[in-house]
Amino acid sequence: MFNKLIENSTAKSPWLYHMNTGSCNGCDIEIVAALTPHFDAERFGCKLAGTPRHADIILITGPVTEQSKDRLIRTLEQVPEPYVVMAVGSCPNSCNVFKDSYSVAGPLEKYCHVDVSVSGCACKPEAIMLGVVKATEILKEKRRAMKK
Amino acid sequence: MEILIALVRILIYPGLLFVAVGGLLLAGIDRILVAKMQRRVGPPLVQPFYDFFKLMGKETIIPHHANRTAYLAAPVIAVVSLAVTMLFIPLGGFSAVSGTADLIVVLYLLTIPAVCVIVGGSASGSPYAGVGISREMVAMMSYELPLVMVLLAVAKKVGSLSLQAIVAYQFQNGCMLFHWSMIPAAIALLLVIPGEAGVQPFDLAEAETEICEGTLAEYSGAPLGMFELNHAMKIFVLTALFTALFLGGIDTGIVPLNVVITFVICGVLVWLCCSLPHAICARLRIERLFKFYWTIVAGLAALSLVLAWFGL
Amino acid sequence: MFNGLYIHFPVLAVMVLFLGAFLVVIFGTHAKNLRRVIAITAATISFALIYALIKPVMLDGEVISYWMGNWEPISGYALGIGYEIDGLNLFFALLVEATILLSGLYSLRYMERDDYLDRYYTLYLMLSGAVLGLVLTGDLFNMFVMIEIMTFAAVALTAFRNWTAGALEASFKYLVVGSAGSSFVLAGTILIYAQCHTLNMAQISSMLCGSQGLTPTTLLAFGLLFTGYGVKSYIVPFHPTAADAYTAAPTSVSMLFSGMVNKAGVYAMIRMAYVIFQAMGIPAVQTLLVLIGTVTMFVGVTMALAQHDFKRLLAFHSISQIGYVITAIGLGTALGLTSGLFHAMNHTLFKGLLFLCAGAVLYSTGTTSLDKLGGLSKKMPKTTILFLIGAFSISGLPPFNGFASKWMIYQSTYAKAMETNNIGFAFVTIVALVVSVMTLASFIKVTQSVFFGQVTPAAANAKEVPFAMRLPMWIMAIACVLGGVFYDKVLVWLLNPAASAALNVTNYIDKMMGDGYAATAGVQNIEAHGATLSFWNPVMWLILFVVVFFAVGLVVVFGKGTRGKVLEESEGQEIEAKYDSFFGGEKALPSHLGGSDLFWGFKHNWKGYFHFMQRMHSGVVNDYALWAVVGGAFVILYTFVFLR
Amino acid sequence: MSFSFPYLKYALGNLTKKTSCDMYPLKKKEVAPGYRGAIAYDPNKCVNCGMCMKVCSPGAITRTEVEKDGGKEITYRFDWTSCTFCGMCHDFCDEKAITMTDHYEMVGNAEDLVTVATYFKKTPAGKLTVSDDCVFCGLCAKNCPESAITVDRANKSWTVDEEKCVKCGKCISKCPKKALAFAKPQVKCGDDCVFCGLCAKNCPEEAITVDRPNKSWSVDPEKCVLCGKCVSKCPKKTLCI
Amino acid sequence: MMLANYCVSIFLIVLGLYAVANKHNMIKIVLGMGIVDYGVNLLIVSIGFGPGGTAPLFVISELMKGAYFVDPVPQALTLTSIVIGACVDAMALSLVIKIYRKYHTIDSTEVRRLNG
Repeated sequence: MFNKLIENSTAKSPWLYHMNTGSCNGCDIEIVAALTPHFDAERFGCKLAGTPRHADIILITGPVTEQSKDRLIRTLEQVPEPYVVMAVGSCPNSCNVFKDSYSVAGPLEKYCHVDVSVSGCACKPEAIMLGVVKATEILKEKRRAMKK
Repeated sequence: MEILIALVRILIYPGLLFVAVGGLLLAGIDRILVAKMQRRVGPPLVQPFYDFFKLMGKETIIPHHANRTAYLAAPVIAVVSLAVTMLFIPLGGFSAVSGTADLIVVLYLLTIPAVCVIVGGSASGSPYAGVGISREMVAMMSYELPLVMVLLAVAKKVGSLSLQAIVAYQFQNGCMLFHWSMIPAAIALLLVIPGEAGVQPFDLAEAETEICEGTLAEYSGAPLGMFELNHAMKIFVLTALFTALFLGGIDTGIVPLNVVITFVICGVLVWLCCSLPHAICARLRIERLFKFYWTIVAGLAALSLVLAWFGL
Repeated sequence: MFNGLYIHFPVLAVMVLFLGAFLVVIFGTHAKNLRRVIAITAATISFALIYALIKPVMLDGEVISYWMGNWEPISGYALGIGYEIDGLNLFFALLVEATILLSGLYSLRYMERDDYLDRYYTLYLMLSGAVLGLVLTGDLFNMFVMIEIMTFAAVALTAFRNWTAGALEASFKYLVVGSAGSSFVLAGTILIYAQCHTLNMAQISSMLCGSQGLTPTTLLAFGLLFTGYGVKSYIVPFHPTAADAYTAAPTSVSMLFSGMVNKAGVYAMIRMAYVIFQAMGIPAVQTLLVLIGTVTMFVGVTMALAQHDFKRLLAFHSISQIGYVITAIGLGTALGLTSGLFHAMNHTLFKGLLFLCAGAVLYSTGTTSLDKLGGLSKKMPKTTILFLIGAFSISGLPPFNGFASKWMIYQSTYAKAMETNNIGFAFVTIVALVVSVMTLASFIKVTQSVFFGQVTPAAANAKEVPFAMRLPMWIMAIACVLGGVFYDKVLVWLLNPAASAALNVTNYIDKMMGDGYAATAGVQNIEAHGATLSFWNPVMWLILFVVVFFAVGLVVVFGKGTRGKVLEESEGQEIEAKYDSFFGGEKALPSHLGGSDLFWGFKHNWKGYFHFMQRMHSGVVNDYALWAVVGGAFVILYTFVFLR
Repeated sequence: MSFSFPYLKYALGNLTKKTSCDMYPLKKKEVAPGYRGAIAYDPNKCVNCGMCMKVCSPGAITRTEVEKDGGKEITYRFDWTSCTFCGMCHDFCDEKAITMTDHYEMVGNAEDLVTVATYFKKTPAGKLTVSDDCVFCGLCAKNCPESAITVDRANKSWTVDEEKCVKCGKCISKCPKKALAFAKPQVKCGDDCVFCGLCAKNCPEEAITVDRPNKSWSVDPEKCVLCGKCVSKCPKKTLCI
Repeated sequence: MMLANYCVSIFLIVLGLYAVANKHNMIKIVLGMGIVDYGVNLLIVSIGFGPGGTAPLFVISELMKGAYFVDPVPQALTLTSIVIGACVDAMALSLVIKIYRKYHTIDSTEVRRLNG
């Protein structure tokens, strides 16, 4: 019974941690736009958390540049267990126009398992919100799996 | 038998469960009101419950630099001490425990959660927590002065330092808020409550943008859930204290009805002193916060103290 | 017990200590263990003698009057030196004895790295004998002699580690201001002798408080004595030397200073104000004491906030806590006096504990600078717990004893404010509460910079201190907790007898000079309404502890499952990224935040005040002497203007 | 101590107003006209000219060709997760095979955020030619639906009638000796060419070179992919495959 | 009666305190402390004086009714006070020597490592 309650509330209160691995800030402002009154992600209980320790969903924007590669890996390790990685925008999914640049260390796939990817070069806030909703289901599964 | 009653009092009615549920509900109301004031839809009313149970389910990572016992014990002691504070505050004219000078006991019991947050943050050993601690402590130093002045002003007006006597006084000659000399004190206490509860314009200790959640930077899972509960309970306890001090005179004979009325008043107060500043103002710098409390709010409180002193 | 032999115990207790000092000089120069055995047995014997007196004096309310060499007063005129032990004396004697024994136990292991230990133990026993003599004596000049011996031993002990920075300088300043104070005391005593031609306190008080009231010479004597005892209890104008002395002395000695030496000053102040001059009835004296107490409180704490050294911070806290005691005593009401005595007792306990923690930190890391230390809780967990108990009780958090006494102090100051309808006392309560928060702030500063946070190089190879040093700390910590939870028992057993003894002057005189003596001299007690105290039942605290342990147990048990595990001591290897503290994604650099960069907001707003205070404590001996002389002049002027 | 309450009026006013949030998942939100959303690709229109691939800056469009008998199976893969939705491919596609829909909910795991379409493109057959190991069995003539092939077994002659032949490719499959094949078609220029050079400009592979002064027109067979762009662009309509 | 004594002793005390408070040379400070002590000793002795009293030395047989002695108690007190004054000066000077060896100066404005 208690686990059922925790699973439901895990889905209902996803805390977002936004990580910028070299993005052009297009998707970053879209993420923050999702929290503004017009789109209001807080309806789903979303809250922008300050540290990876508080995070449930990690929003990663930007092609993983060489410099931010090991910081990305270190931060992802510091997130407590049931967490979901969400690649926002085309850059993390496939390094977009920066594909073979000398300073880009390849798509996010290489460094962690991406659960949800939202594409769009500067994806729409609605797409991000839909991604978060999809992520919450995945969170629920992960939480159930964790309990077994 | 007396121990059993006392145990029930601590754990159920005015104690842990009541304050926790009430606090989380008030926090929910607060978040909805802030959203409404920004023309947003805002989370459902029970969102704080979801947050709390989600955090209970998450894994607790105890960092290497942390001191394990202090790290785990701090949140629990904070929550328990808030539960005990609620015993002293007369809800609807009846308080579980009452003795002489329990205004001062309440004042000091309210510092324990702040100290627990500080010790917890310092025990987690992160540099962000260090900055959070120094801000939390300066904030505490700043809002303590006006809070003390308000309590002494009310005590002077009533003639004794015990909350029970204050409520009895208000039964006879009307709520304290309607005595015009007490209005500055009421305003001062309304401005102190967000500072003490750590609500947006004054939440320098847990500023998520500047110092990554300050003192709670290294907390995750169950202890963090306890601290969220602590934050919610503190809002409830403070607003209940305000109602006891300034609106104690409302009495409808039936105690449960009184408690409901008190809760409604607390809801209105939460809107007035927690959601309104949150929706309007940006976060203060630490020395501006200190100057704000020691000049404007302390001035208001001193005004009503002096008025009370000349018997008005 | 021993049907009446106990009247000899007070003198025996003092003599045993001095005898111990003497024996240590003879036998102790080379025999390392013999020296320790003598010191500790002397301390325990005098401890046992004094604690045996609790039953007759405290519980049965009996007053021991003991004339040296059987020089009974002839026809109502005291000739010999008399020892008079009533509730007040014994209360302070108990504090003194406890500090002596615990400091002795602590110094066994703490001082083992120093040399010339035979001189240390001689001075230690001399100091304790002098303070005990001062507290127990009933004769004014004997009190002066004991003050002198105390100052001597204190100066020598401050300069004991003359290779540390500032030890010599601190002892010289201590000696200069101390001897100025003693001269004031001597002049005051002599003026009283000129007026009453006797040195026995009981007879003096019967003459002074009788019908003829205070003459100009006794007024001047009151001013001089007040200044002299003020210097000894380190209130505001005379406090900088104390700060230097506590910092430079070895910790087991600075524990003696802060637990015993300034308490002796406070005892002398109480004895003089309440019993000899019975001046507490005069509102002018009350305002003087409360004024000085409040200023001491505030100056002590604000200076402590600005410190960079652990022991100097504790020194300034001792000064500020003495300010609390003086304010409470200065109120003149029974509740005020009771809360003042209670705070004095608690201060001895938690301040002793904190100084011993500072000593433990010095013993294992070699430095007490707040900027260098960090993360000691991982290396010295037990000392951290002890320190936290001490820090929480000094800042007055409820379950501890600091809260009980501060709670009573606020009650008494506010009751006084409401009774005399004078807003000044309300202001005193406000200052007291704000000072209490600042005390908490400075101890949070110490907790963060020394114990929690990341391990800094200075604290890298610190080890836990031996058990012999931790035993006295544990005793004090347990006393702190018990004093807080069962404070109503402490109130009934120790405090009420002491307070009523101080207020009941006629009984003091009759017991010493024979019955009916006070009546003939026309001495009445100050009417002191009883302590209207209803304690809030400790049952609530028992339940609270049950709930806390239940809750903590729940978290630990519930937490065991998927909760994170803590790395064992990974000396030097790479900390696993998951358990490294979040540093914005970087590898966490050693970035221990502590020492003086805390509380920037507060210090920024009070820049002017802090710079002024920095200049005032200039460290030059002349300034401190000037402060002492100006303080004395102010007090004498005040007595002549207001006490007419 | 300048401490003002900037938005007090708005905050109190907002309490009464309706929320400005447009409840996205519950109410679908229609997008502005001409919104460059996900890419839709109509394979039948595509002539496999490859312009879109050249023009796509992130290289989101990939083409895979599988040789099949009688033609190539060409699949175009538009990877949304790599596309910047700039719309260049749409502009450069003459046949308008690529259109930008207004679908913006491109959420899910990376594999299915893609538009993939394949079509089979017969190789446009050139003239039917016979190799020398033909045994003049006459099978091809029998199977030709349009009977465009005449085989004379006696004097070993094999001719095809250009107009009738529909290049269905049945004869090739029937020939036992596999002697028949379509010759690689050529772009041929008619005689009323005015050497304007438009065909050269539009050729995606730059296979055509036009030399205006000495009036010469030539095509490079290897480069030419028979996309037919030059034919459609020629003002005089003199080009044919 | 003994007005001259009291004025001189008050003067000595004030002079001593002036020396302690203003002189920067440490030895002068120690001298100042000595002067304060002598002032107080003079005060003690002059209190015990009674006009026309004889020294308080007598044999029981000579004790007649009218004999009037000077008060012996202050003289005893003066003895201890002188002893204490001497010890204070001795210790202070030894400290000054030690300070000179360590700080290489006896100017009190330089000997101020513990301040603030």
